[in-house]
Amino acid sequence: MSETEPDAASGEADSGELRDEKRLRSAVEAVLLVVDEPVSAVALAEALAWPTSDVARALGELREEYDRRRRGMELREVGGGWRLYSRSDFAAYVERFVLDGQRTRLTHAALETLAVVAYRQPVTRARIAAIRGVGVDGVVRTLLTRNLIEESGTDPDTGGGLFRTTPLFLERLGLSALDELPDLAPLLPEHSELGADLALDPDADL
Amino acid sequence: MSETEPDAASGEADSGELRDEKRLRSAVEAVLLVVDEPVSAVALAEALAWPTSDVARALGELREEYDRRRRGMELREVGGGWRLYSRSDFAAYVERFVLDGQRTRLTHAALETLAVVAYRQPVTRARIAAIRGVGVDGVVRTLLTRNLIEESGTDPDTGGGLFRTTPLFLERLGLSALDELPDLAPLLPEHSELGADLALDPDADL
Amino acid sequence: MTVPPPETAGTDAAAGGTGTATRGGFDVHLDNFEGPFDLLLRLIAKHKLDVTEVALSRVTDEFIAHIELGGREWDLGQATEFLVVAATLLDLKAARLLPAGDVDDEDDLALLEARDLLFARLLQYRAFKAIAEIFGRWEADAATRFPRVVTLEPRYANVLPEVLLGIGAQQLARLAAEALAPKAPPAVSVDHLHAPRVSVREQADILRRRLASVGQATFRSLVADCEHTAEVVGRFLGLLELYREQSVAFDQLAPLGDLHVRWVGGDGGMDREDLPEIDEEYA
Repeated sequence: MSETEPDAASGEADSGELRDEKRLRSAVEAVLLVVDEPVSAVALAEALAWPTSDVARALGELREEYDRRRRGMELREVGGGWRLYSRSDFAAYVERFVLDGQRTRLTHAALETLAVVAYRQPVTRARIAAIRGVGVDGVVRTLLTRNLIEESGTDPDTGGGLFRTTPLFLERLGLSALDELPDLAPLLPEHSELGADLALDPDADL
Repeated sequence: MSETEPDAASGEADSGELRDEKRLRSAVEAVLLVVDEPVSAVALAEALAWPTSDVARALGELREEYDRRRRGMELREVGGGWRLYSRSDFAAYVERFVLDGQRTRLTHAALETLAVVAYRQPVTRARIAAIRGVGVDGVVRTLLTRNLIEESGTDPDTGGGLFRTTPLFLERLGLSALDELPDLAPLLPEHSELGADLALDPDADL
Repeated sequence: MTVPPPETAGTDAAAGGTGTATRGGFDVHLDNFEGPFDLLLRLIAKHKLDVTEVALSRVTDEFIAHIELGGREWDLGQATEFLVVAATLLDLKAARLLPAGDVDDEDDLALLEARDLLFARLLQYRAFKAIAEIFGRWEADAATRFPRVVTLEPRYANVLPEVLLGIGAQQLARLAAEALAPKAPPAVSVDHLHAPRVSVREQADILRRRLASVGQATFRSLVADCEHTAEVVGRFLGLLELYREQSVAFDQLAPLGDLHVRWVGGDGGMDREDLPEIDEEYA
C-alpha cells in the first residue's frame, strides 16, 4: 500500500484541472465539517456550484482516501446523504468526548418491530402485532418517540394508522437506503421445508 | 512544496513506533472531529493514554499537514484548546451551503424543546431529554446557535449546564417578560381526558 | 450483503448447548419471553428440532409449563396469543396420540390447517427475528462511529437569516403542555374498559351482613344499590360462594322469576377465615 498522495508526483506541475479537482475535494471537506445531518451530493453541488457528478466523485475519493490512510474520520453515505464520522477504530477514545455518551442500544423487541416495519412498510400496528405474536403498542410508541418510525397515513381498509421507517432509522443502522436491506426471501421457509401439504404465502396476513 | 506524506518514504518498513505515531495522529483527529468545545492537549493525552508531549506534537503535525495540503479543515488553537474549523478559504461555499439549507424555520423538535426550556428554566440538558424522552443535543445546539436559549450556570446537584431563554426569544414571541407566557395549567390534560382518548383509540392493542 | 442462513435464527448463541440461549446471553428467567412465537422457537431450538417435525408432546408440555410459570403477569393481549398457540399445540398433540384415522376426515383437515397456519406464522416470525439480529449487529457497528455534530461557527451563524419561530406564545404553551403532560403508561391500560375493580369477597361480606339481619331477600333487591354491572356480577358470584359454604339457599318460584335468597347460615359472625378462597377480584 502506497502512502503517497495521488497528486504527489505532479508536484508544482499541477495542471489547472487537477488543482481544481483537489480544490473541489477540499471545498467538499470544508462544507462537510459544518453539516449536522447527512447531506446529499446534489445539495453540496448546488452550494459549490459544481456539477453533481464531479461532487459525487470527489465524495468517493475522499472516502477512499480517509479509509486508505486510516484517518481519524470516515466519510459515509448514510440515511440518504454523506456525513463525517469518527473512525470506528477509535470509538473507545471518542466516546468520552461525546455529550450523549453511549447511546442506549435498541431492545430486542424494538429491533424485531423495526424489522417488520422496514420490510412491510407502510404497515399497521395490528399487522406488526400479528407477525410478532405480541402486542406492540408500547414498543411502537417508543420507536415513534425516538423518531425511528413515523406515521404515514391510514390503512384504507381498517382505518388503522400506517407506519414507516425514518431516515434516522437508516442512520442508526448505518444504511444509506432501504434497498440495502438483505433479501427476506432466503429467510422465509422454502415450500419443501414445510411439506407438500402446505402452500405457504409468506406475504399472507396470518 | 512537497506533497509527499511524512511517512510515505518508509513504506512497508514502518517501524512500530512510526506506526504508533501515525495511529496517534488519527486518534487525535477522531476526537477532534466530534468535540464542539476546544479541547486541550492535556485532556486529549489523558483520554488517549499517551504522553502530553507526544499528543502536542501530533496536534502540531496535523495542523501543519492540513495547512500544507490545503485541506477543507483547519486545526486552530483557541484559548488553550484545539478545535477543527472549516478552512476560511472556502468560507464562501460554506456560507452558501448554510444559507441554502432551510434553516430559517425551526423544526418541531426544536420548538418543543424551546417550549420546555421556556417553562422549566433554568433547566439542564438531561432534564429536557428526560421530559422529551429523546436525546436533545442537536436541538439544544441549534437553539444555542440561533440565540434563542443561553447557558446560565450549572446545576448545583448534577453539575450539568443550565439553560434559559434569551431576550431574543421574548422578542420573537412579542413578549416583554417571561411572566407573560400563557398559563400552562389549563392546557395540561386531565387524567379523565387521557382515559377517554385511550378508549377511543381504534388501534389500541387490546 | 451476507445474511445468516435461516437455521441460525434463534439458535446462534446456543453453542454451549445447555439451556436456552438468546441474543445477549443465556436466559435464566424462564418467563422472559417476548411472545408465544418467541417461546415456541426457543423450545424448538432447545430440542434441536425442525419446526416441521416438532416433537409435539415435549414442546407442548414445556410450552404449557411456561404459561403456568407466567402466572398472572401476562397482559391480556399476550396471554391470548399464548393461549391460541397452546390450544393449537394441544390439538396437534391430541391428534398424534390418537391412532391414525381417516385423513379425509374434516376434523383432520382442519387440524392440518391449524398446524400449517401456526407453523407458517412461526416461520415468518423466525425470518423477522433473523433480520432483527442482523439489525442488532449493524446497530452495534454503527454505534462505534460518532457523527460530527458541532455548533455552527459564529462566522456562519451570524450570516444566518433571523430565525422565525413561526408560532405564537399560545402555541408554544400548547407544545410545552404536550411535552410536560404525564406520559401515558407504556402499555395500553384496559382499566378504562371496566368499572372499578369489584372484590367478590367484599360483595359476599355485604350479602352476609344483609341476609344475616333480614333473613331473606330477592336477588333483585340485593343488587338494587349496585352502580355497575361488574358489581352485580360480583355480588352474584359472592352469592354462589355463600351457597357453596351452605350459608344461603335459593328459591325460584317460576323460571326467570325473582330469585329468593334465604339465609341458612349461622349468625353471620363475619368469620372471614372461613373464606380464604374468595379473594380474587372480579374486574
